[in-house]
Amino acid sequence: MTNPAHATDCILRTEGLSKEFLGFHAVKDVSLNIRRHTIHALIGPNGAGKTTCFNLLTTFIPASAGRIYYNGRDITKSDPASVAIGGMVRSFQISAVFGQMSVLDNVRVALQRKAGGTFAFWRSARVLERHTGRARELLAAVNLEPYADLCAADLSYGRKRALELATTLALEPELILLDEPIAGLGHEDIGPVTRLIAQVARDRTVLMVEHNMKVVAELCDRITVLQAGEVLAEGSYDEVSNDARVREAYVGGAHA
Amino acid sequence: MTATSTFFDRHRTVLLAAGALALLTAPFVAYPIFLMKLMCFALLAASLNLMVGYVGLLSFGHAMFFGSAGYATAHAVKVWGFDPALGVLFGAAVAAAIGATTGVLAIRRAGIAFSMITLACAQLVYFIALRSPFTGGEDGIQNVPRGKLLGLLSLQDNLTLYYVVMVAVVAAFWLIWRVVHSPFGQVLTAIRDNEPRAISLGYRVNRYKLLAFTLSAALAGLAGGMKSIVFQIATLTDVSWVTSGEALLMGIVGGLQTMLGPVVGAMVVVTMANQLSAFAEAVMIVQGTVFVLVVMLFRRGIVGEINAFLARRARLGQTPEAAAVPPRTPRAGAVHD
Amino acid sequence: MPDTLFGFPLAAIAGQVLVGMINGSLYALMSLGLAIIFGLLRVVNFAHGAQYMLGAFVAWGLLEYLGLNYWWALVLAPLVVGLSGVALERTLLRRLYHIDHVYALLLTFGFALILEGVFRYKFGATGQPYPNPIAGGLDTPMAFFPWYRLWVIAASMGMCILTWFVIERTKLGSYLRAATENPNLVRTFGVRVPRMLMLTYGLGVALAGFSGVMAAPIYQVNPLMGSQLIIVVFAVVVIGGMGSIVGAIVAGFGLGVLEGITKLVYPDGAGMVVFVVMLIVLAVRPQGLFGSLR
Amino acid sequence: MPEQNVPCLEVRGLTGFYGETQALHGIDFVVQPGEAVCLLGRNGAGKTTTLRAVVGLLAKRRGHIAIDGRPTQGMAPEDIARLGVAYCPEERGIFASLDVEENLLLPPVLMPGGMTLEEIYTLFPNLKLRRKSPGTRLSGGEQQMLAIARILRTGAKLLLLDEPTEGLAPVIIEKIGEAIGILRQRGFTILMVEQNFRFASGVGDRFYVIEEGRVAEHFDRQTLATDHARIEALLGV
Amino acid sequence: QISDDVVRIGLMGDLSGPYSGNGGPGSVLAAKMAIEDFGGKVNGKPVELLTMDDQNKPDVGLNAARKWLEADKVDAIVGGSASSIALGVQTLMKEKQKPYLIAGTVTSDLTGKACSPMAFQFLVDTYSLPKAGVQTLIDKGIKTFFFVTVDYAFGAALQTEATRFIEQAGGKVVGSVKHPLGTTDFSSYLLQAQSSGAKAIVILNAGLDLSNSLKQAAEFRITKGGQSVSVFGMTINSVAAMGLETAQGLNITVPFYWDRDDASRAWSKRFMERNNGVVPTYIMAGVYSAVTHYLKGVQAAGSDAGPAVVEKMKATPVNDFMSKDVKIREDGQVMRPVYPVEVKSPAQSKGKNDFYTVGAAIPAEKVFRPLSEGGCDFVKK
Ligand SMILES: Nc1ncnc2c1ncn2[C@@H]1O[C@H](COP(=O)(O)OP(=O)(O)OP(=O)(O)O)[C@@H](O)[C@H]1O
Ligand SMILES: Nc1ncnc2c1ncn2[C@@H]1O[C@H](COP(=O)(O)OP(=O)(O)OP(=O)(O)O)[C@@H](O)[C@H]1O
Ligand SMILES: [Mg+2]
Ligand SMILES: [Mg+2]
Repeated sequence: MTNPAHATDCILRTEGLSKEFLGFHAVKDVSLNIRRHTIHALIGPNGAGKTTCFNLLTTFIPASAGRIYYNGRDITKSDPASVAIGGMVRSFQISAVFGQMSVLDNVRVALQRKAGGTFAFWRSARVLERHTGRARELLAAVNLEPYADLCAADLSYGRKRALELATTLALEPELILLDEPIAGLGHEDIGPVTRLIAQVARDRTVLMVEHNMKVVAELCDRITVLQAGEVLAEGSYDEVSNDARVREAYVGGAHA
Repeated sequence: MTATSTFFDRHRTVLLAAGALALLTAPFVAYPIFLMKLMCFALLAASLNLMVGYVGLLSFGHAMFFGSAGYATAHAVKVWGFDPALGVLFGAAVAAAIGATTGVLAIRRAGIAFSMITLACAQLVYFIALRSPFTGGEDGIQNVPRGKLLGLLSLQDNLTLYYVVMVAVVAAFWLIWRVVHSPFGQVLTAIRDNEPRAISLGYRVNRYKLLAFTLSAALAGLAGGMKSIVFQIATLTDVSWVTSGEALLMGIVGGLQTMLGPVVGAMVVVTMANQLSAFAEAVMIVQGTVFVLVVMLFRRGIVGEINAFLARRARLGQTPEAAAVPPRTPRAGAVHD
Repeated sequence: MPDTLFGFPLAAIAGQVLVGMINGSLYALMSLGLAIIFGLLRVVNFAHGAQYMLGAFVAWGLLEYLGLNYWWALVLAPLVVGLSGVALERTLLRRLYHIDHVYALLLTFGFALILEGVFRYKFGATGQPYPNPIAGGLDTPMAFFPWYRLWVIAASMGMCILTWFVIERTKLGSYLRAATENPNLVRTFGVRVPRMLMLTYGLGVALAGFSGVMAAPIYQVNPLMGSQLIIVVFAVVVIGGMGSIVGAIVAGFGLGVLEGITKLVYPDGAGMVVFVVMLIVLAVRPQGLFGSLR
Repeated sequence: MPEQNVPCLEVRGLTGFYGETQALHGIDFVVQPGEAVCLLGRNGAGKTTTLRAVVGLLAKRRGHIAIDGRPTQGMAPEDIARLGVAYCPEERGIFASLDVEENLLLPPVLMPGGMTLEEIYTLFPNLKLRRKSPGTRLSGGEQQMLAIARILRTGAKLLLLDEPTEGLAPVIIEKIGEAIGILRQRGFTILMVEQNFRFASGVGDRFYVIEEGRVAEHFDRQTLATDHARIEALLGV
Repeated sequence: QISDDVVRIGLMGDLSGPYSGNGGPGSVLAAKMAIEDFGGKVNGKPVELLTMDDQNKPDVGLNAARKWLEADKVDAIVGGSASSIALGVQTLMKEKQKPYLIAGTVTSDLTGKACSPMAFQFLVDTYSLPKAGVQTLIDKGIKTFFFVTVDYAFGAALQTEATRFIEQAGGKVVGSVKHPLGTTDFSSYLLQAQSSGAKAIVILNAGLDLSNSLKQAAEFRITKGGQSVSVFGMTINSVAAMGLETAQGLNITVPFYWDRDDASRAWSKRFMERNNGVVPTYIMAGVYSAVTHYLKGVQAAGSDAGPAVVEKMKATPVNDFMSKDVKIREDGQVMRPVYPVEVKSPAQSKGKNDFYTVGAAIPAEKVFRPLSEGGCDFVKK
């Protein structure tokens, strides 16, 4: 917090972030500035390095070069759990739920992390009851309330995605990283989930990867376009979508 | 909650009372030493079950905790003149220390690699036990005195010792039950299910696994320490991989992820070994057959199958809508008794 | 030429290396079979030791009851053992592929117990002699190298190379690897996965039978011969990298020699050395020397 | 060659179960040779389950399924595949232990007429670039391409695609659309599940809407044009 | 007065492990025959035989023995267990005042440091075996020795005693190597023995280990440089297992050989008929002898109370097909003669079980440890 500008303005900043896999540059010299209380989209063709970027930002994989500053603090060498505890939480592109636990417990386990006392092996699990109310609220927000007592593994694909979103929100993160939150959802759910994201973003920051341009247009304040690991363009939806290079590399003719 | 838990809830008091009665009267029906052996192995199997069933890590080296605690207790009691209770606690502490040390190495890996690391560590402990002067090599530490509990109660009498061991084992089982049904247990389940997701929620998973492993080691050590007092001997058998395998067999036969499973499993395996003890090859053939049968037919183990049966029956008895609830119930609710 | 090295007689060292190579041959052959079965079926085949023992007993039985000599046994015993493996796979093992791999491990463990128990019951534990098919040896000033042992080393190496070729250099290999990850999906491609897995298991098990025949003239043919070997062989497979064929071969020979030398330098540590190596390898390179991380 | 009036795929009264839960409650539809048919519906409606039943992956299935007039009741997945069916699953099913090219070459060629490796690489240049990389190291979208590309080689005449455009960039979706066009020209039949209605309406000839394990609605491209408003309302687009 | 109206004899040994060929199921048969030959009853009360496989594990054996005594009311135990087990059982039997009949366990501590008034050593021990063995080798002019020893109380005891005898006779032990029980590959150890240059390579193990080591010694031509390979104690099943080709020429001492005289032959024939034609080892014969003598003791005492039976047993000379008026010493040692034998070559052997050429009996006093040297505490000096 030495620099007040970071605290108020930029929640996440990277400098020259790069990742190389055995000579293949998945992410090359990416500098991002994510402003607080905005929804920022990371788009780009498949294989552009978006998910890799997420993995780097949450330190799931170590960067080959470059720095990451979160709230002005250098977290490049941190570990994923600490990053999450620090308030930056991600969702996964390929859906990730606790399949053997009930839908409700999936959310509660996240709430519990926030509340602490998770090493208490001598206490009764009944202490978790206090999270039930909040958990049901979150489930209701993603239309999963009726399935609260099902095993998460038995949900259909789209509902798993919704559950993952609810779990992520449970942690009330300062910064949420969403990897394709809309993918796999039915149309009827796209609207509510989009609204949900808009709603949660009101008092926090969202960085999301999404291929659904309609959703991106509706939600995002700012867009960074990646191509072949490098930043191709950055700006508002209108700026970016009118960029010829972006059209050629990503949007394609039909969406012009 | 689930149908089965209602069954157990309904009959909880009755079942607990029946269990208590059985424990109290058992030594008048059966040979107390046999019962104590059974309890020690049940505890060993339960400690292993904590790792396999609830953390999802298959330890193939639990004998190293069981056996080394046996040696530690025997040595402390026989050579240093420790009180038996203190000796057993010392044994459990030694096991916990070994657990914490090997755990640091092992928990970084999952799956088969974890099993193999624990096996390798156990083999090393075995060779150390074989070579160290204080363990008595192939002879073991024999003639361990049973002594007086807290300097007051002589444990020479099998019956007295039985009740002491019983209290300790029941307490240990209560602890395991508590761990499984604690916030900590809930986190373990989550980690077992999907580790990257647990990390991304901010759980430092290795610490949870290490704590679970150490707890499990300490409990196995408790069992091993008591066994050496009961039998007045600590030997290589208890550190050998065969014991690790038997502990696993007990868990599987009884049913992993159930509280009573290890008890029933220990009962079956120990009784079987006792009945057939005159011929080792018969033990092998029968044990092998049990393995095959359980794996092929009763994969959930005896207790697990009974639970599933009760669940099915309970569901059939309900209204059609309720019966349509999917059979796969969430795991956290599937743990009974 | 000095006749000692680091204070140990050269003759002894040469002898130990040879002996190590022979043990290594058996380790390599056994771990090769295990690696194939694990690598392709994801089954930890605990019955491998018992199947090795079965190979030796079949060889012995062929001689005792039918008068068929070693060379016949070398062909017939692996076949018999392989078929028994196929039968096991068809009737029991295949029902376990879709569930946690630990169940397959337990099944094979149980099967091993039964097999060993039955042979102990039938033949006792003392063991049966099997005559050396190639008497004599290479008499060098350093040591006497029995022909038969040299043959074991050569034959094992040949067998290892042949197997490696079949698995790694044919299309079959990639089918098998894919089928272990998602057998159902591979079936929807029209590949006869069940039959393929069955033959793979048969092949892996036949290798154990082959090792058994190789070992019969060296050790007594006895019901316990497999269980003594199996734990070490597991360690070898882990060191080489679970499922890695090259790893199994290299680690097999390597550890055999290392163990032989340890027996000379520090006999007490010989039983431990493999496990120490295993711990070091796993700590530094968890996937094993030649294994790949998934 | 199948006779003209025999449907490529016929499904009548299909029910299916996961354990004791019923997921399909009687599905009926037909796919004629050379058609592109699209299954629509909400999450959890049973679309994936239907495809899995067709390829034989759903163990507990009842009812009539016939491919080129041949009932597949009780057949193993590999035998169904040999009738000329290929399946691209929703979760992609890329093999981690094989590299990209091995993944591509894995499914055996069932019949002549499939795409060549060259054609596939021209369609999806990303795959060519990463061809020696382990399959699951690809990005999500690349894995999706690989999963589709993989079955184009086999020459199977009936392609089952489960949400083929999920996670793909708009440009690639366009390419997939093109590819489907090419395939249809070559006489392939396509049955797909799609959430992206926009895409589906561009490539499909006929549409079935699945709801709670039953076919709730059926319309074709003409209706789509004439009755646009009603259908959009129906699907909640 | 027979306690609870049955005389229960427990037989314990390795019934399935590497030593099971030495005694094992054969011993069970021998014990059964002894009881049958005695009429199945003593003083009108039935005799019951219990068996237990100790699996060579002290905990298994000791637990079983404790259970026999505490829960199953066993009156005497016949034991052929490994030394570590036997020593524990001996302590237990002393405590519970029940006769312990040793046939097959060889540690000499059983009649020495750890002696018990309730125990009997019916056969040879780790004193007598090397005593005879070393003497034979020294007589041949051999001065340097190397031991390949099983890493077990039994091996250690043999080696200690043998070393003592060698040094007393002016010989020298140039080295030794220990191997774990149940080793399959002995070639490493044998090559070390060979390169030590010792004139005699002495293999101190038993059962399966012994057959394996001798086989491999032959295979590697360990003796090509003029060294010799010897063993001190060997039961006849090992000879059968490794074959005469390998075993020929070995000199050992045994307390019994099936083909030695008519009485032995007659009993052995009966035994073989019921044992798939497999010859009895001296341990099996010893078990028969022990059980028979015990039953005679019970009969004479008119009771199965331990001390009374022991008193009668020690007072009566042992008489059966393998023993002729053999006395039992105060410390429990049965003072039977032993016989030096040489293993025949395949050419010399006339039949399937024709293994040994038997030499003249050596009187007990020449091989067993003198009473004064044993250090047994209850023996009157
Ligand atoms: N493995 C399973 N075990 C139990 N129930 C399942 C399983 N897979 C799916 N289901 C259930 O079957 C029903 C149909 O699921 P299906 O996957 O076919 O839906 P879908 O239409 O493909 O949905 P989506 O668009 O989300 O992929 C759902 O209610 C789902 O919860
Ligand atoms: N662990 C890895 N090893 C090797 N290559 C990798 C690895 N992870 C990612 N890559 C490669 O890096 C590139 C970027 O992958 P990434 O997953 O970040 O793409 P993406 O932008 O998220 O694409 P999509 O929209 O398809 O999800 C891809 O070409 C991929 O093949
Ligand atoms: Mg991605
Ligand atoms: Mg679906």
